[in-house]
Amino acid sequence: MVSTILIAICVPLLAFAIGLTFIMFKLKITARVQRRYGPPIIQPIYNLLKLLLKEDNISHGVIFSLGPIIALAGSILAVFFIPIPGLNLLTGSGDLIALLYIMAIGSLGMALGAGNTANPNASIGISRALTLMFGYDLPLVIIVISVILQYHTTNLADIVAAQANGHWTLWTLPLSAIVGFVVTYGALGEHPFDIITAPHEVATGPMVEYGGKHLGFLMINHMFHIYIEIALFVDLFLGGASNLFWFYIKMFGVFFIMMLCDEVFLRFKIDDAVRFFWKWPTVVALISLIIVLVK
Amino acid sequence: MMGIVDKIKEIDGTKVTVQRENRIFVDVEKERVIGTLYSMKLIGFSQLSVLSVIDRIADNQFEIFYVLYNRDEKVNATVRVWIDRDNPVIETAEKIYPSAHAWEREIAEMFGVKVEGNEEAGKPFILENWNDLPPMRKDFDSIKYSSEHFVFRHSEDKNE
Amino acid sequence: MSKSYELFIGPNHPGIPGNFSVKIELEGDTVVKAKGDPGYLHRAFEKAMEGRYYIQNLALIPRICVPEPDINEAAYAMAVEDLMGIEIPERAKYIRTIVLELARVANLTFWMGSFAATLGLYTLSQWSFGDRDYALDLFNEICGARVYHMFIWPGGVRRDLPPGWEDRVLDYVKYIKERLVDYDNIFFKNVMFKYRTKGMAVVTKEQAIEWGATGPILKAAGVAQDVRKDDPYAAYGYLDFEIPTLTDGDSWSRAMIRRMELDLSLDLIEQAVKKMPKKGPVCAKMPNPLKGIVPAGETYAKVESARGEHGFYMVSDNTGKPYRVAVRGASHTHMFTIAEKVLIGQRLADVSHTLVSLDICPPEFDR
Amino acid sequence: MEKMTQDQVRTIANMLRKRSLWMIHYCTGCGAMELPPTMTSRYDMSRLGLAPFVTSRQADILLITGYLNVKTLRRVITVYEQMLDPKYVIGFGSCALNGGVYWDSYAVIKQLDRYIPADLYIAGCMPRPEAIITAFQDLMDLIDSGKADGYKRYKRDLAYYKENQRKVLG
Amino acid sequence: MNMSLELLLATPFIGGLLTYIGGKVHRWVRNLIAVLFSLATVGEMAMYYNTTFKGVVWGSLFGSNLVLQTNPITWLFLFIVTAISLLVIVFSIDDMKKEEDEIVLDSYYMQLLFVEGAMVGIVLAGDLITFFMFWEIMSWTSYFLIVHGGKKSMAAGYKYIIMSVIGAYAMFIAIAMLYAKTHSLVYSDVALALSQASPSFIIWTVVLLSVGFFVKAAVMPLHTWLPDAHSEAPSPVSPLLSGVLIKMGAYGLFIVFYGLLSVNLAKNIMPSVFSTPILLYIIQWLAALSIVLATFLAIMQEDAKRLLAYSSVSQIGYVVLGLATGTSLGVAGGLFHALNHAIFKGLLFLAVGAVIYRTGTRNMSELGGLVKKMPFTFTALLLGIIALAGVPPLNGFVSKWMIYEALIQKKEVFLLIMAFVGSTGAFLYVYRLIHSLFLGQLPEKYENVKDVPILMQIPIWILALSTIVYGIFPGLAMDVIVKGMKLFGFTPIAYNLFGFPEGTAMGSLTVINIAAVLMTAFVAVFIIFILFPKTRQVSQYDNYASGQELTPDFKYNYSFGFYMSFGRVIKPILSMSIERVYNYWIDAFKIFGDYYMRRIYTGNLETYNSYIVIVVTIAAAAVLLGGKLW
Repeated sequence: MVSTILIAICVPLLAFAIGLTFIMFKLKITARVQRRYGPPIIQPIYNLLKLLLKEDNISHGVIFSLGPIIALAGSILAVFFIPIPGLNLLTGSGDLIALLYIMAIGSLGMALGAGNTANPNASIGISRALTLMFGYDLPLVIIVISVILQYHTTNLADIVAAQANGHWTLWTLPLSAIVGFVVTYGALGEHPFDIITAPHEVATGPMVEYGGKHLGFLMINHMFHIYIEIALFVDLFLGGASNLFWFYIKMFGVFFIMMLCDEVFLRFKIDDAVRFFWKWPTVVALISLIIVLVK
Repeated sequence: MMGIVDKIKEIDGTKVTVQRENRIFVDVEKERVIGTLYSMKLIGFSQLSVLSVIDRIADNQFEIFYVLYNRDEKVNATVRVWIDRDNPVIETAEKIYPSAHAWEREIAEMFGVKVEGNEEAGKPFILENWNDLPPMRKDFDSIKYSSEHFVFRHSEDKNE
Repeated sequence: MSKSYELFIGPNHPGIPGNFSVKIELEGDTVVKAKGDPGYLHRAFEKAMEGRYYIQNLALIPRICVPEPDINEAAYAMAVEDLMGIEIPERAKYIRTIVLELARVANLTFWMGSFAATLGLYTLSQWSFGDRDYALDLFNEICGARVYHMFIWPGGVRRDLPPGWEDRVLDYVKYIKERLVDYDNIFFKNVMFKYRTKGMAVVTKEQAIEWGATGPILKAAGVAQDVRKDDPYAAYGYLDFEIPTLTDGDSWSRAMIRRMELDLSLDLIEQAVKKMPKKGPVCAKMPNPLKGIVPAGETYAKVESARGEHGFYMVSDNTGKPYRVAVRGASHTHMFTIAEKVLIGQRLADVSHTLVSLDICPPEFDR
Repeated sequence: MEKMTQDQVRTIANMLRKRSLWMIHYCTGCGAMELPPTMTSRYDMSRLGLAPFVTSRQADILLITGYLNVKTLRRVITVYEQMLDPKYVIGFGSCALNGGVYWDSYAVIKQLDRYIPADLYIAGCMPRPEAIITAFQDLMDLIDSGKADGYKRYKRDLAYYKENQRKVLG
Repeated sequence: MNMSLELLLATPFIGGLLTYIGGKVHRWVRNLIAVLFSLATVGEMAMYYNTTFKGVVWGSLFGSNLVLQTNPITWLFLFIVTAISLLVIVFSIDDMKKEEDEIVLDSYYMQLLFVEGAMVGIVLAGDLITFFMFWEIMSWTSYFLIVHGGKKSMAAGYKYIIMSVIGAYAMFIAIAMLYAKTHSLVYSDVALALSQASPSFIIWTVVLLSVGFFVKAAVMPLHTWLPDAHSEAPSPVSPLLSGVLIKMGAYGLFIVFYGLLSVNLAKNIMPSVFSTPILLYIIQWLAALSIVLATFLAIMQEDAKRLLAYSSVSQIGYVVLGLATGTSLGVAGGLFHALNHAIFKGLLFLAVGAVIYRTGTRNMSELGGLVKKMPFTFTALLLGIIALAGVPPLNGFVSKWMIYEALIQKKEVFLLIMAFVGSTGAFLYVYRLIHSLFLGQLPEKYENVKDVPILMQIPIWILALSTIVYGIFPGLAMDVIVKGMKLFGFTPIAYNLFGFPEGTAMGSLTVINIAAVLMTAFVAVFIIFILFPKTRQVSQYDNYASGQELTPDFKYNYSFGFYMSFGRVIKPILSMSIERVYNYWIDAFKIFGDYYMRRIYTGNLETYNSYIVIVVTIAAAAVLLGGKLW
């Protein structure tokens, strides 16, 4: 019982810490690519705590305040369904398909909160976020199905176990892994998929009215989001890991490549982004799926 | 070169002054200004560079000038027209030069010139909640207005 | 209730270049109406200049256009020289050319950064703002200020160049040329850049002429009109150059025209530094500036800014103060005549980059 | 005891606030021209934890970059009132201080701190990036020592500020 | 004891007549009778719930016995029918007050109860004649219900009834064929006869019956009546149509494929794809196309009820897709989704009806910001959309999960992809619905709107709570479904109260764990959230507008063309409308009529429908007489 409670507290904290370090590195990597020195390494902690300690917070209604809370609760829920080394957590209570839908709770919460601001920028941002989600969902489900068929199970823990001893999905299904990378990248909303918050178009979109502790909670949610997306990618394609260290190294490797891509792309328009996802990633994912089916 | 000056001279009611080889001034009567501008456009003055007003307060007149540019001859011509300062009304040139629209809004606001035919002239453009004389008129005293509305900072002022 | 809704782009919005506001009405994500709302930067320059001596006005004029102040100084100086009938020394002409072209390079690199940022590429804006800064260092050397130089004045330029400055200019030109390779790779040759800008915000040749466009908009539409060529001022008459043109008139063409103009400017700087007389006066003999009386008359002086034709219409009444100065900024026409029409039918995602692609500079029309 | 913990919290909060200052992306005047160099690769103000942010709700610092005409003043006040406490204002350049070269202009206000409380002024036209960075460091010191209390003054002397604002804006 | 089913069947009809008479006395008498009789129906249903009756003969026609029977599946559908009808009638009391003509209202309540009775009859029917009889009663009474909705509803109702009639003809022909063969239309006799019949005969009858059910279930390409009818019908009728009536089509399909024709038999007479008989496989594809295309269409709607109507087409696609898989898990999922869809779609239509009641419009671009004024309706609608989008832990998720797992087991990947895409698309349109109605800017004219009266709240909230109950305790419904499916020869699936253990599907699911962790996380985050400094409320005009001040005369609410960008992507798909195909045929028939038939018929829709009826009749007669067409 005590260990259950301990796990219940530690796992979200771990996810948060991993996400936080990634944000730290992100700022530094970005700065270096842009020929800058960059902020201090613990700048995100300052930012976060400063936001949480703002003396004044505004709200446009109950849903506005509940939005970040629902988003964060949804993200924490999703964390429990992703196996980490040594712990399978709740993977028995909901499988990969359930996880795909659990991951949507966070977006839904944020969408509700942003919608309540009565700000067109926020509404446009949400419209774009959902459209983008629809866009990358098609290749995502195809690769998820190909992985499921590859291992004949929808249980994420079993999928990780099946990749033990280096039989990573990356080697057995390279095409799916590539598409998975693109989809994860799109889900993280980095360039060229930062259409949702595009400051020059919609002034940070859904976050337009969020400030103070609300924005702080959204930032925490973003850290969880980074953890969830990349950990899922690592679990699906890089075979999870035997211990936390390797898990972190694998995740960081994926994230590092993504950050390098982030700095050299222009921004898509939203319909072009959907067209992109429905063109090459989908085709490649379908090829991979057919390979699995034939095999 | 002289060809273009001759062409302008052919337009009714124009008085042409050649300042430099590519700076020409054309004086017209108020009634003829739109017709002149139209003729000018026909002979190649296709670009309106500036449209503004000079407040000739000593003569109680407004001088409205249109700086035009002829791309082929590389000549700038300024069409000048004098109107009564007490009843400043001018016809719009936006049908001939679309860019005149915004300039006319500006002179309507800054000089109080009424522009007939331009729907937006007279609506607030650059200024907001302005309820004094049109500020670009010579009889508007900017310093007086400033000292009435704003408080100057003097060296002995302490930051409160 | 109508289907459309209203959205303010600016003044406090990253998508607007400067302190300015465009109120757009949208149906879904498509603009159905756009209306510029100027005046946020109105400082009453034209009024203020009427109340000051010619020499005092030197402090005001560079502040009319912030990204590229030197064109104001040049146009003002040319207007005064025209009224007074002064011919400036040869060396001053070349120095003016170098300064103006250097200012153009600074402006174009700045523009490049803003344009890339509106399209979502922040890396280029970080790079190009940093590289622009080295040009400001060169200005710093000749006049002690980074942004507002007050270097070009009636009669020539204010003082002679510091020793070795020409070489440092050439070094800078070389440096920028090296950097431009990187810029091209990351931005101008980027597939997505073409994808986002090709066919967007088209101003055709006929429209450009009818609406009174100047500068890169006109060049991108296929008309080679440039004051430097058509009505040469400073030392442009002595230099050898061609005006770049493209034909499509879209956002991409305008960006590429500016990219070509950057090359042209660098080339002109090199030419001017080479051809410049190494010695000689830099300023004509001028009357006592405090009593400087300018003969009565009217004149229109124009220069080519990075945005188009920039002109000063100056009226003098034989006193020490100008009777009336009217400033013609290229952005005036570009915003209120062209942008308001071009924005209609655009998508919200393109509004910001259309505005920057037309290079709207609010201080020019707010004044 | 309770007061002591409150003080400690405030000290810690001030320590954090000074390390993470978010600046609103609002170029009110021509002084904004020197901000891009300050923000970007050459001077890189993110070293100090400063970052540009878009909307009034997210930002901590409002930079009045230069002259402020009456039309902009109305927007600046709106933005300032929308910002969340604690918030700081930096008057930027001599125009914000006393009108600068626009001392006789009918459109430009002469004293920023009659309308919104300014915590700090930077002199010069326009201030160089070095000056801006120094000013930010000074502001940090002020925050650390709790002297950057413009937002408290605004609340306390609201009647005074509103009276002045009404006089200008009508 | 034997009288009980007949009583259950008769109660709504008697209630309907009494309501009409009661209306002549006073409107409250009428309302009371309506509520009491629908309550009585529910009560009777609850009294006999889960008891099995076999072959209660209540008359005979053409020598065939008219039989009523029940089994657990019947009770599932009876539960849906009676419960939703009761809630709709309660909701109607306040909602229909705006109708001034009391006579119209009298007949409205009568028709409501008649529709309920007809549907009870369909579900209870033990033979095809009873089934068809009540089917027709249902079609016609529901037609009269639809046309209560105002001027536009006349055309919508006309379209509905014409298409229903086509479906009914097809069914009638099939029934006639069967009768000619067996002379008894009791299900068991028919099933016996079919097992010995020739394959082509089986296929013809099954296809013709399916056409009838497809029209009612609005499976593409026979869905065109639904968006019009559902959106133009009065607010309380829409949930009845969408939640219950179209389920009759699904029920019919279930009876035909698993009652009359068993899967094994089907496999014997036709080739199989993915171990599914080809006929069922085609139906699966039609259902999957319904899911995707209707989702796309729903995303592009500007009218709240039309959006929900297209969403119904999409969701019934899941039901049919599940039913057509032929595996225990899939069929159970389909049946469960039928129940779930009735709950959440009923909820959504009622909640939107509540908004319409207060604001008088269902045009989404005119609404917005009502969350401050109608918080209870908002919360209920929120639960509804979460359930519809299939997000755990609400009920829509569980049934969709079952369908996905069934498809994965069968490796029908393309259908699975389509099902997934439809579900993600649902996020788009449900968010659009809640955003345009409740979030965003509150227009000034709705400043004084209040939440709806308690009598309208109660049905909404009963349904809202059901979404939670059936989401967290799927075992409640699975009890009935699994028990019933055993009777139809399916191997029972393993389940427990909270979900599905390992082995049922390729993964396992325990919804209560998800719900518990979510609630715990929510509470924990909430507590942390309120520990930090307080928030203060600001007005909706104190808002970021690039520094400008907002005033009430600005419309800054983004609600029209919410997914216009996405619309550009799917434009090529949307332009291929099935209605255009129909219209093309209408035109073709008109030209035919004009030039060759010398204007025998001059109408538009009726002309074409008459011809279709004639063609179908001739074709069927040919089959009936000749036995074979190919």
